[in-house]
Amino acid sequence: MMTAPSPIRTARAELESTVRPVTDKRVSAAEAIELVRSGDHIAVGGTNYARTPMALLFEILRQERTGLTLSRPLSCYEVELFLGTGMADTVVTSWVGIGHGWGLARILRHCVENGQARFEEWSHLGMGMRYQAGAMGVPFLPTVSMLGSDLANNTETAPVVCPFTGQRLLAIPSLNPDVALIHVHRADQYGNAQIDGYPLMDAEMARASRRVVLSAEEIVTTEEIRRDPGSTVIPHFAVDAVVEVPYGAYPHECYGKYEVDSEHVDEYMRAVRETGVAAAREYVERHVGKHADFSGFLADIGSERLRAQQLRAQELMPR
Amino acid sequence: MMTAPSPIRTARAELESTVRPVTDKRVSAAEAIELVRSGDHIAVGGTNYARTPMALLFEILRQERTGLTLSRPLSCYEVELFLGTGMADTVVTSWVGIGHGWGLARILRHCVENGQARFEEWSHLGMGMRYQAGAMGVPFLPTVSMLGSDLANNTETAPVVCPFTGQRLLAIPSLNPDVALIHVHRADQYGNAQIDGYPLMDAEMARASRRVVLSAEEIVTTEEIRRDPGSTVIPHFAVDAVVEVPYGAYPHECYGKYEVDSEHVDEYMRAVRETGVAAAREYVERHVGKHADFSGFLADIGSERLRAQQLRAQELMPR
Amino acid sequence: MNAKDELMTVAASRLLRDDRVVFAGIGLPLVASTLAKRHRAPNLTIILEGGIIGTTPHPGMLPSSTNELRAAAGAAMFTGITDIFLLAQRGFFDYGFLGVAQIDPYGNINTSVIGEPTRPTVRLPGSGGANDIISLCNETLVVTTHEPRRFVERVDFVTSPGYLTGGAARVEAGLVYGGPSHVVTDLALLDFEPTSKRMRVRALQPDVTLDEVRTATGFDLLVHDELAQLPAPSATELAMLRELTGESADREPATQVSTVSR
Amino acid sequence: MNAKDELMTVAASRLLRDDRVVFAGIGLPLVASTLAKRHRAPNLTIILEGGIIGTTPHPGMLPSSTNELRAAAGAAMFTGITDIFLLAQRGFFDYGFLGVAQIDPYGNINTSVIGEPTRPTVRLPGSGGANDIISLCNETLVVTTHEPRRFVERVDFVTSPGYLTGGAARVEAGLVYGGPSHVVTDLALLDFEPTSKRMRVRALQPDVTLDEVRTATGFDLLVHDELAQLPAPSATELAMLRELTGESADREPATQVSTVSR
Repeated sequence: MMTAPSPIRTARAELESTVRPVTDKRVSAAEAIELVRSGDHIAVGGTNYARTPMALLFEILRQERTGLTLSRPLSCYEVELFLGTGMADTVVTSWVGIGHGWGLARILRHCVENGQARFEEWSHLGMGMRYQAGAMGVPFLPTVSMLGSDLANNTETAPVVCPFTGQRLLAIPSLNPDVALIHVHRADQYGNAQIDGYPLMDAEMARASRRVVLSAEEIVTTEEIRRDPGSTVIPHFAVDAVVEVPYGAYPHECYGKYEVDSEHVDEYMRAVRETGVAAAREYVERHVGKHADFSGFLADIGSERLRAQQLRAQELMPR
Repeated sequence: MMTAPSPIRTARAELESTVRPVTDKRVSAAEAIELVRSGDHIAVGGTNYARTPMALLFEILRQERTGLTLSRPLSCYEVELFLGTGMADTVVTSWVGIGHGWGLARILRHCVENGQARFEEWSHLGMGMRYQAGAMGVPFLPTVSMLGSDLANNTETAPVVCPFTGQRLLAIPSLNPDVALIHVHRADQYGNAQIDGYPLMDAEMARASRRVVLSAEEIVTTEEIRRDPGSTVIPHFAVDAVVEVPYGAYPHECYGKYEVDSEHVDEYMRAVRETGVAAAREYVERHVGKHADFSGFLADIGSERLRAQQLRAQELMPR
Repeated sequence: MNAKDELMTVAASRLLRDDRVVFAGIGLPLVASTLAKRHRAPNLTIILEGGIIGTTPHPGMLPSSTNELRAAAGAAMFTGITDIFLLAQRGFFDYGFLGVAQIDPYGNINTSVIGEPTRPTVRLPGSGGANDIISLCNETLVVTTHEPRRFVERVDFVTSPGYLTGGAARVEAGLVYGGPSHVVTDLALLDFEPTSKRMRVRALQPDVTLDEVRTATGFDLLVHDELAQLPAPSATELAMLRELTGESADREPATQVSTVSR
Repeated sequence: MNAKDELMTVAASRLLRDDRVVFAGIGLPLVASTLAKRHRAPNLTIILEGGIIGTTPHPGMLPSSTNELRAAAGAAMFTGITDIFLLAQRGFFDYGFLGVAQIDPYGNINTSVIGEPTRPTVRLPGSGGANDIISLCNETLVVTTHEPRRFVERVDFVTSPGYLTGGAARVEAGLVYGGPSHVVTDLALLDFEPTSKRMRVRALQPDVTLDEVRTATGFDLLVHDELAQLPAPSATELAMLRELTGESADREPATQVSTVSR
């Protein structure tokens, strides 16, 4: 019955044959992205415009990988930058867009409608079950979701019957991405990482993936991590590299740190309406290629604007 | 193929047919325990001597229910009080004892070896999968654990094959207890509850169960809950009653609040060595029956000793 | 919001009873839920799939996404996205609340593709949590403008299953929970006939005729024996709604490039 | 700790390599792991099934339970109990570390019942996480005093599966990960012959003969071709161990009723 190599078994075999020494894992984004290879399946942390690992994604765009697959619970315009430049040809997700009022993702439409890219569509919980099965070390998890729908008919799912109750369920296969890119609020040099606010699917994604790169708003001492172990959601032994990048999710939001820069997103959407797919390449040229690293992009945005987004986030925090 | 009514389906049907109004759910322990009926399966929160809902358990012992089943990840001497008094006849757990250096649970031994009680033994993860399936709304979850063992041969488990990889796994059935008793650090009047420290299996237990009673070290305002929504682990719509009981897990520990009173446990173990099963009845008479409520028990312990246990806990906290 | 959206939002908000839990999508569903909570159902708990329990958006600062700081306002609990859907699967959520691109007579919804799935004419945004919401919540409310291109005999793709081919088909497919209970449009309130599970006109919006509803629908509609009339939005409802969406009572249009004002 | 326990603890601690992750039970396994971390493997990460990652117990304040304040000392992360085992199932934990009541030639362990399961002669505490640890960790170390009543031809109950009936039986049962790699006793270090998966004497503790090991074992033992000798605990190891357990170097016995000193 075993046909292809089992993703969960090969992912485990890789873990077993690897030692992740407890050493200083801090590197630059450029060095970290050496862990991302052309053809990889990349799990992109955060969801929609929250906690997107933008500094790490920009670095991939700078180094130019090809044949990438990007997966994410809900995808935002970051995926269009990869599709529009031809670096990615597959997106595995439940949704692509920006949000209420922003309209359809035109570059995604263009690429999929012209057969240049594949949109492998799961339900949102379907994506969650895939990462969670991968994180739990089981090849599948059962759910009621997606049953009877064309989502199930167009993905690798299978009926499964509960041996105790006879209930019909849908088996969702594990997803064990080649690499996960996760943006967190703070991490120590070993990769123990803490996330504030809504945790989304990042912890499951990290544990499911074969290689894990973190970017962090702040690197803190292990003593500080130990002061609040209940906030740690990714343990050091699941992490390969840590990159310190304040504003590392910008122009997307980071809970409590800065709000999404909707004007920046508006500009992108306006450009797409005007120049179509070319807008993705122009965006990458202007915001990525022009700069040596992410700090150049942030300098372009300007400290005043960054500070304003920070203040807006602080105003929105519970008190 | 459907034989008995499916626990997950009946538990869901009960939820669907019930409205839990968002009202003040604060009651006394005596009132809350009206939700516990003879013959019930009770999920006991916390594990071993951590965050045991002792005030609620004492109240059941005071009101005297019969034919109870108690389930817990790791069980401590609380289960012996129910077995020794004949109020419970079944324990569903992975382990019964106190801890390293305290020896075997003699009353449990007596009752099981004499056929007066049944010990349904699952692995620790097996218990976790049972509550988690119950909380997730699925009738089973697959795992590698328990395969090939006599634990699997003596429980309701079944082989299941992954439809994608052919991997052999063990299906663990959901557990949806009649009632969960959970001790938390703080809750608001509606039942939004926060737990500090190691979360154990309490959140899953609460969500899996048909009725949920919380005891809390402290009742706080909803505004205070909203100040730190990331710490809330049980939502109000999963809760039926909330009881404010400072030291509500005593003589067991509550993370950051008080350490386990090991001298109290020593006394109990010494009494069991001396008088056997009678020690359970004597313990209940002395610590439960003699008092009108849990505050009488705490008064007996004495504020000086309570304060000392609190200081020991504070000393052990990370700083 | 235009007048049609206001009409739908108010009608939808009235379907939500107090003390219940609603799993709301962003946009009109969240606005209707928040209006209900501020008006007649103060103990309504609003869930967003970003992992937010008990959101209470600030008037004039509605979120555009299920997971952003504005969506988190007033929340009592944060949890993982997967966990939110598992709470739905367990049965904690009384209402789901969805929009549509296409809907068919059995309440099947398409928000994925127009045309062929692998090479579509129009690639839409996708399910997001919509498939899960209609599969897992105790009942699901659907809200959409009433147009023939939306109310189609057969959806191109079943993103979010209603009653599939009708009758017992939904349950036989393993979808043993919930299903669409009402469709709220600018023309009518519709439900599903209990046996056939076909869409049925239950009530008309003010000044709308049954013929107008039929003309705007791309398939044959059943009609309830006791066809009712929906009351118009009250002045209070409209005032509260406009405060919520940040529009003044005399409804000046937004001037920004983005339809989202921040 | 008595001299036998010290001998076993030191021998076990030497098996743990640096930079690895060990899932330790309370008692001797935790002491051996902590000794290793303090002595030769400073980057060893110790996991306790109470949901504690990176515990670093204070000398003289060892926990008696996997989930208590003393067990949480120095932890970098707390998570749920179920989640801890799922991390093991994913493959993050290099070593499991268990004690036993009975063990058989194939490393099957009993900590459940002596006699018949439903009406046992002796009801033992049960699996706890032991079944999961040996089923899920990359390899599992077993530690026990060497007595015929513990080393039995057939365990009364397989709480924690070793190689079942030997050969490929473990893998055929679906237990495709790990298994017992070493058994550390006060008399010897044992492993499992690669093909038959039967227990094999790998090395002898100081001043112990192979005959003594055989006499203390209730089944026939294989012997490794290159039978080795374990070095005695060093003065440093013993001093560190006694500091850890809170005993003075000259080893005064505990006087309290409880064997746990708090």
